[in-house]
Amino acid sequence: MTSEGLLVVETERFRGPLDLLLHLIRSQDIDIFDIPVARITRQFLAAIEELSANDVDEAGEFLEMAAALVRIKARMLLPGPSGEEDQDPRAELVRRLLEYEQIREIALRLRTAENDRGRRFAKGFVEPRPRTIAGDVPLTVTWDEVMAAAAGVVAPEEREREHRVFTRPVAMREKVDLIVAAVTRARRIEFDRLIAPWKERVHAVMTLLAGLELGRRRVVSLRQRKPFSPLWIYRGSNVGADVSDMAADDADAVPNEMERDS
Amino acid sequence: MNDASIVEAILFASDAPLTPGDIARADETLDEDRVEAALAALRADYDRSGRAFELREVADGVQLMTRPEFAPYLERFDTVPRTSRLSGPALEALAIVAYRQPISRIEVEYVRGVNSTGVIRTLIERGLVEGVARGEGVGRPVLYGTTSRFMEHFGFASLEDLPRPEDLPVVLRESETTSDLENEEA
Amino acid sequence: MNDASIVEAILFASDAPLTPGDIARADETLDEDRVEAALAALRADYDRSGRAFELREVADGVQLMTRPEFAPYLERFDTVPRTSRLSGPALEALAIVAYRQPISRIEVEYVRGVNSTGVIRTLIERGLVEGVARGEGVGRPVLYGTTSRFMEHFGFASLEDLPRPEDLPVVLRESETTSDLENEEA
Repeated sequence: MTSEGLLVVETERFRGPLDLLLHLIRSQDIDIFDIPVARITRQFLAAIEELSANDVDEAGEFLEMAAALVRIKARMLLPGPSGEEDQDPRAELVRRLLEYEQIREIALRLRTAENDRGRRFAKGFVEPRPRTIAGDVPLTVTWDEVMAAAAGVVAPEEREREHRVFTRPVAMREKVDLIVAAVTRARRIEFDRLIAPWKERVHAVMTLLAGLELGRRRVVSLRQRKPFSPLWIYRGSNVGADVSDMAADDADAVPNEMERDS
Repeated sequence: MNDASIVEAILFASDAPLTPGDIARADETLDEDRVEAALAALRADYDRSGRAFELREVADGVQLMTRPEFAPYLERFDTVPRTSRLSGPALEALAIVAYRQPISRIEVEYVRGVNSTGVIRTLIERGLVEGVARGEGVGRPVLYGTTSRFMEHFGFASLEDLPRPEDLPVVLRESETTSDLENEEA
Repeated sequence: MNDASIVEAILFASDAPLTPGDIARADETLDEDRVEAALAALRADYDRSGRAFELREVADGVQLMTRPEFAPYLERFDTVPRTSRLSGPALEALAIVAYRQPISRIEVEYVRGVNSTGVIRTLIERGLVEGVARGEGVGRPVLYGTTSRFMEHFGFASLEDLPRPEDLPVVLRESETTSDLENEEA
């Protein structure tokens, strides 16, 4: 624990959550096919706390990864719902990390090629010549080809409009208070209702993180009948407990028993 | 690395004429006299070995240029087209112009979802499409339509003859989105 | 006028790579085989006579370029155009497009783990990447691929010059999860 605490990570140095995760894994000589999820999640959360509030888009991407890690961790703790789950919950993450690592390697080689090419110069001056219109050239295009192309045209309305989702930093504190208030008012609340007022995914992520941590402290309990069915948050036995420490260091608040997955 | 090679490299890669003084800045060991000597050596070398280019004095200095006797080859090279066929993107753009004319480049791009500057230029060069009017709005964009060459090539007597089969996408049948689009682009 | 001189004139008057087929358009007497023979003669000639430039195979064609040892002299010249280097994120996105083309923006973002709208726009503006097709699924997203400018930028003769996945530590998988991914994003 102490040695992990000394692991200083500047998130600005990283191109994204995969880059940061790879750094955590490779710098500690961790076997990528057997990632200790609890330890890596804790280190990851600690690292992204440093993310500046200016980089809100970036923060959202790191938070999504944090949520994915927490999900993996939860799935490793819980027994498979109906026995069909025999795949390691870490498999897709490992595949992405390996793929990303390879892309990074290729990008390095492209940089070398770019540098070599930069040392060669093409003809600087090319005499201007009048461009003659190539209108007299025989054309072998048939109307059938034009109609085939026409059939493939898609109306713009059918296309997904490219829109950018703007995220703003969302404090864990805000979500802790929201959940505590909700279960104080009523015995239970559906997770979806807690996140309904916001469109951005970062709200769902932070609400889930807050809910998981409150669940660990038995302030609430989380119930889901089966995978993908609605998630309910119930009032827990410790509902009156002081949770004011949660905003500051949620990264350290990862439960000890979760260590067992490593 | 001899002087002449350095001078040749600089002349080759420069996009503007250079004076001997300019060239001399390339290396501490060079000065105008040495550059002049290198230029004379290169000139003799190009003549002797029958290069297709030569050193020519222009207003602001010297420049490497192809010899005038090669002009007919360059001209032919420029005018003979690479292919008599149209690419897939060009066919798509042609279909859009044909059914939605008169149509601006921006509208073609809106329908295709990708930049279409290049394909429209190709269609103009091939004589299938031309500017036929100016649209409303900022900058009064050029509106494109098909040419008489287009009609001849595909054997249509008038635009009414363009087949409009059942399965023709709706977006090619109507052109009502123009005004929405202009608001959006503004 | 011998073949080699004509080919040299065409190469000299071009700032982009040309294929033997392109070059053959300069004269009726030329064909690809004769152009290839002329290119071999020129290559040997440039090496023997110590020209500051050489014939390079680039982007499925050939182009005259200065030899790398002259770079220190050329880099300090304002009249020598330089191409700017790509940013790290742009290189990363480009590597993904190169290996997984045709690929949608969403898939690029999944591989990188970060939003890539801006870097893809940069790559398109620099002509390194272009929309090459439309994918399946909602909205039929634009699929991107690399252009011949991409090969020019890195000085690759063909896509074969890219580092091969089997030479790298781990093997890139095929893009089989596309549909899963789209479900996830929907």
